[in-house]
Amino acid sequence: MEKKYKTTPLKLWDKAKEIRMNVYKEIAEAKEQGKLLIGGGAEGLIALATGFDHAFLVGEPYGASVAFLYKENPAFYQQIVEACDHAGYPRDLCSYMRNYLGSLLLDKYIFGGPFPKLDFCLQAGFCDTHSKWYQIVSEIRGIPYFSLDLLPFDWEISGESEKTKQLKREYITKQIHEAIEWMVKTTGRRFDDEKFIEGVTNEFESTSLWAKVCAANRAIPAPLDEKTMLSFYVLAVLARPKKEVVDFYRELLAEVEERVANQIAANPYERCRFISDSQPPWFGLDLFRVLESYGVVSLGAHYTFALSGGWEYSSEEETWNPARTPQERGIELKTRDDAARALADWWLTTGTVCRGVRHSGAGKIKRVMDIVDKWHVDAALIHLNRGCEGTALGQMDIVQALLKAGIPTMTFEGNHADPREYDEGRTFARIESFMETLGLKKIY
Amino acid sequence: MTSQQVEYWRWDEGNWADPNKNWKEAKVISAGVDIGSVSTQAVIMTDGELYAYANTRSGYNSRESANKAIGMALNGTNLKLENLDFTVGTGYGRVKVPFANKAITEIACHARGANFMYGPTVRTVLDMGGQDLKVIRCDGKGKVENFLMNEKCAAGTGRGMEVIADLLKVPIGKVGELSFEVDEEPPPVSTTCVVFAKTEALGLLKGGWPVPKVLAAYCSAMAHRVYSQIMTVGIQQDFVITGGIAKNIGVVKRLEKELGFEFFKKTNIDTQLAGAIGAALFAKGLYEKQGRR
Amino acid sequence: MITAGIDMGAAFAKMVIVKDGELIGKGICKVTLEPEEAVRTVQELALKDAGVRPDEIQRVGATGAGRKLVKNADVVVTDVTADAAGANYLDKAVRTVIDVGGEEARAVKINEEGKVISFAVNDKCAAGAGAFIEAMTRALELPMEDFAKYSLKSTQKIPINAQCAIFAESEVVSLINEMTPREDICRAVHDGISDRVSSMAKRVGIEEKVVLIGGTAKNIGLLKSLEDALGMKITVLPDPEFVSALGIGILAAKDSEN
Amino acid sequence: MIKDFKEVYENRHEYAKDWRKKYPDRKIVGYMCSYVPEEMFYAGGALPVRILGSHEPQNVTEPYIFGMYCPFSRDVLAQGLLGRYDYLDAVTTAYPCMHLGQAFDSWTLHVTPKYFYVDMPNKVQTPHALPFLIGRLEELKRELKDWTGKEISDEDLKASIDLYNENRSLLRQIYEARKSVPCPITGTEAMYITTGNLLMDKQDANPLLKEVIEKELSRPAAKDRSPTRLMIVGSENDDIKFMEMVEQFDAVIVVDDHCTGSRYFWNQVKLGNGLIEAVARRYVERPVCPQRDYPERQRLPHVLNLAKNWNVDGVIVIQQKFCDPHEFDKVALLKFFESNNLPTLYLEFDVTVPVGQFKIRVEAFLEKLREDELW
Repeated sequence: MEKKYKTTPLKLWDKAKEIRMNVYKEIAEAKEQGKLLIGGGAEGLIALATGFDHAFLVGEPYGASVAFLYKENPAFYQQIVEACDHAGYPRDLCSYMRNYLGSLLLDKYIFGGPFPKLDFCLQAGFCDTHSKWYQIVSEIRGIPYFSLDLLPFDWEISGESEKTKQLKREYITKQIHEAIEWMVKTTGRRFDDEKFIEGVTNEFESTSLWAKVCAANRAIPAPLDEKTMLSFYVLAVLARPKKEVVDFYRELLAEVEERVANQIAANPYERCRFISDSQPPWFGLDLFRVLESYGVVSLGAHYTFALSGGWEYSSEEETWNPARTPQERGIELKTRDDAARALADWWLTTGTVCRGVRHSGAGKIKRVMDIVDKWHVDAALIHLNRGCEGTALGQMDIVQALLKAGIPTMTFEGNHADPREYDEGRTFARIESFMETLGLKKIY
Repeated sequence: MTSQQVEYWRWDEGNWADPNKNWKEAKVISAGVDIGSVSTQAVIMTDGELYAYANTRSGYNSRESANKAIGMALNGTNLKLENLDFTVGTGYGRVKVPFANKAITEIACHARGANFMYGPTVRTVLDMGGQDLKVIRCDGKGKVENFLMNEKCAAGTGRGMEVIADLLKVPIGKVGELSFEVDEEPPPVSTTCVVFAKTEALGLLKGGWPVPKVLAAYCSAMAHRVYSQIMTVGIQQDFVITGGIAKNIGVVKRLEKELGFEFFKKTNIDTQLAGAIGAALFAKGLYEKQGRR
Repeated sequence: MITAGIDMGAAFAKMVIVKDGELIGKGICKVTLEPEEAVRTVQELALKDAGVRPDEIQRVGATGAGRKLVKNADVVVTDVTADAAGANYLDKAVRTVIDVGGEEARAVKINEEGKVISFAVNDKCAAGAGAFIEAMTRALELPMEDFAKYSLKSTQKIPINAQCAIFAESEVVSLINEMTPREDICRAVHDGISDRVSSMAKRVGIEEKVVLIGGTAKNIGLLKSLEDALGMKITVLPDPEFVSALGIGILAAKDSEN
Repeated sequence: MIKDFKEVYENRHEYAKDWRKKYPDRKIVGYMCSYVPEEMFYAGGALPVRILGSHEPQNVTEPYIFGMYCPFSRDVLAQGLLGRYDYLDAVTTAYPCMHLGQAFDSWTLHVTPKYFYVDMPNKVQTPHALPFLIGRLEELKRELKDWTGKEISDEDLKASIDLYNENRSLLRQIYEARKSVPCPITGTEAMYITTGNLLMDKQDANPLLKEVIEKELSRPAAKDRSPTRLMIVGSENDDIKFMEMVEQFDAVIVVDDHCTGSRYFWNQVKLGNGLIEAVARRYVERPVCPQRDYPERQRLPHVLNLAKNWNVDGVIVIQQKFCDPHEFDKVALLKFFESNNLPTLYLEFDVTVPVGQFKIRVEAFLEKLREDELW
């Protein structure tokens, strides 16, 4: 079968890897460099800590890295995951957390050596799991713990009142101040407001830029496929308040826009455009290779676009666009309070994944259908993720909505970070059936 | 499955009586009947010593199973049912033993039975039945201190082994030995889920695996599943196994490997009798305490 | 034109011979530990039944879990497509096909051309409908036919939680020990499976006419429970276990036209 | 009398429909989490009724909720999809767990479109939770006015608070009486009272509770000898079948920590500064759901006090299968009880209880607590 488009590998591969490695190196060397080492969740307001000279060990990517071991070092993986089972933590709890706790209980850090000595845990509870996760971590390690409570906005379409929104802004802003004072008191270190302002500014930019990169994938042919995107989005998850991450995304956006201009495709055959949902089974990314072999390009997912992407709703266009940063809106951040308010507001107005965790309902469906429309989606492959109640919220209703809209949709049960709950053979067999129903034959 | 076919999952029934004992000299004749989902055992004891027993299949009707088992046990002795001073029923059908004076759970009975069979140093008892997997912690008398049973999933239980034996046409009693007739230990099968065990085994066979290799892969998967359950309770020595699975060295040896020590405790008594023995011992104690009720 | 359709299931191999859109012969045999042998056997049986020589077969189609074992196949499709084609061939009015197998249950929604609109397959823990019934016939000491018939005589509905088929067995065992009438236990088992299968089927958005195919379609107890669960009439297609084979037999002929 | 509560529990929909006949111009609101400030809704003229499951297998929820959400959340949604709550004018919840959140979302999409989502703070331990909730409840007051067209006056709210406070103190009295040996009522009877009460207008419930206190707490004990005293702790539980099963073995459940049990009525609204502030404070300070119990563990000392004051021999820890909030506390909770010499039995609930399998566990547990009977 003839290739429809030309394709080239992305230039920024190695750079992405390099930045990722630097983050883990920073964590490993934090202690000897006298930096604070903080543990917490990615969706927490990690920019909060930028007022300190610190390294941040982000929990979810760590849990995913453990899942990767399943292929590279199965024996080690089994040790970790079973350490958690044997301690009595039920197997249906968040699998990121179970992988993390397993390492902690064994005191084995998968990048080598014992699990790093955290100074304290800082977490923003955007789902039920996170706030309890780090409570358990702080108990095991006997370290202090601070958790912010994030009450997200309801989806704009629900007509939530301005007063309620204002209350939520205030609630989170006050907690940000509370958190900073708590950290200063706990560590006895100075909190640098300049650096804090810089950190949040970077967070706004990198998340907004990532949204722009995702938006570029509306183009036909799609410049990026989901598997590639997943290795880029992780930088925003790990270290979005860092300058180098902002710069990276700026370069990436330029390259992607160039690909769009020159019709350089992620999949030269592009016969069918898919979206997925929820985290993928990290140890089973071959899934995307199988799709490719049928000429299918997976464009991303509500999750991939939004976990660390800033999207704002436009009531005029009734759609979501990459969010404009405070700078772009001409707002200047001078004080700690300016930064705190801006950070609270940014999280509340642009964090759609977090909204999906608390209020899926009509809002998340509308968001997904918006993606179907703007990204020219032909079909969907939904990962019913047993490992994450948060991102799986509303999945079945979304399936119903997709089918109703005439979008062929296949589901498969799995788990983003526990291979024991994912049956690759049966999943691939089901995909074969699905492709038949779409009239797609294997190309290679 | 039609009844004409050989049912490889079935194990042999049987009974035994001690020719050197005279029950007429005994102060207390106690009995225990253990009605499990798959098998039923009856044990008769004279002054707390094993006198006679029978091991049979559980039928649809628990009362009949109980009568059949005790009948087989009495058979070969010249005892009659009315000679039994006190009888305790245990197992799933514990309340359905028509001639029993009391019902006690198999948890308590297995702990006490294991204590009798293996001695007072036993602290952890593993019992595996048709769909159940029990890990029991007990003291020097065989009193239960703590126990755990598998929740909501039958993976790795006895039923799975029966399915495999049936599929591979290997008598259940032979599974263990045969599983060692491999040059090197294969990786365990990916799931001990009873539903999928069949296809996976079939897949391996189609992939050219010899029967012993498939058995080895299944036994080690089962051993690991059991290991995980034990670890959640925490193991304390001496560790012993009761129930049918104890007869399957294919699982036992591999479990020893996982746990990192050998179950040096041995017994010459049929491990499937543990529950019934415990019941008979309780029966003796209760009779001495309160007489027949 | 004469075509052959082979459905290599996990437990049974089924084959049909189709001549100019007419079913002229069929064969079925158990899949042994040497599946190639089953392929040979079922071919002999079907050819004999149809009274045609091997060389008269112009095209061969294969489906089922073991479809790749059929070396001489011209067309190979998965069960979903074969189910749809077979059901549509037998009855153009069919919109939903339910196939309850030993391990896997499927629901396929099709249009008037037999094209698949959507399908659902049960996931892990909800699997094992057939295996469940088999285990229960053993526990109740009843042959399959009686097990099915008893179910219809039941007078009371007993809920059993049949998420894991095998684990549910211990619930049945306790029912037995509570001296629950066999009739009610048999029904409880069928109801349990029906709840699972119908739940899954509802995901594809069931439309009438609904048909049940596969070996278990012959179980009148299950059929009744499933009809109650869906609140719809369910038709059992003739020779339900051959529908997939027929489907691929038909497709093999179609495929040669274009 | 207890049988009246049983009556309502078993015929909850008839009760609600009769209520509607009595008050044709008032509204009925279904709620899905015990953090919903019922006082507000009642003051607005609406009747809040707790939405519970029916403990029957069903086949209607799979297209909307996938299997890893707790059985209770699926059972709850099933009731709506089966049309049993067709009389509801609206539904409400208060930032529940993700499982009931899923049920609530699907419910608003497929059953009752009108909803009130009360953003109950999750971290009740932060000083900023109270001011936020006060503000949010003032908003709720407005939302209710827009809905019913009737402004909630201070008198309305005061009256509602008094009614609910009376209800809570009456329930508390009944629980206090269960401290005595032998216990005057069984855990099964207590469950009929507490769950029945969730479904009733407190105007109707309070007189009945008084009757129970006068007539039934003084009656001769439910059992001749003193049975084993148990506490039951865990997620939502209205599983009468299970309670009966346990209590058939000469055991009595004397106290609980369930959101449909003691947690629902344990603390009062303490009237102070403003009425709304008083209500908000009550929900911030009430015995917590494990999901809200961080960074400090305040739940453990509370349940230990229950066990000590009600003088129990052992604790049954239950949870809905897949219930994250309770699974997060499982390890800490079991360790905590054992370290305080309270034996525990841990069980996972599904829509229906597998009686046979649970019997063995419960009997074995009781044999352990009463070992001198066997030895």
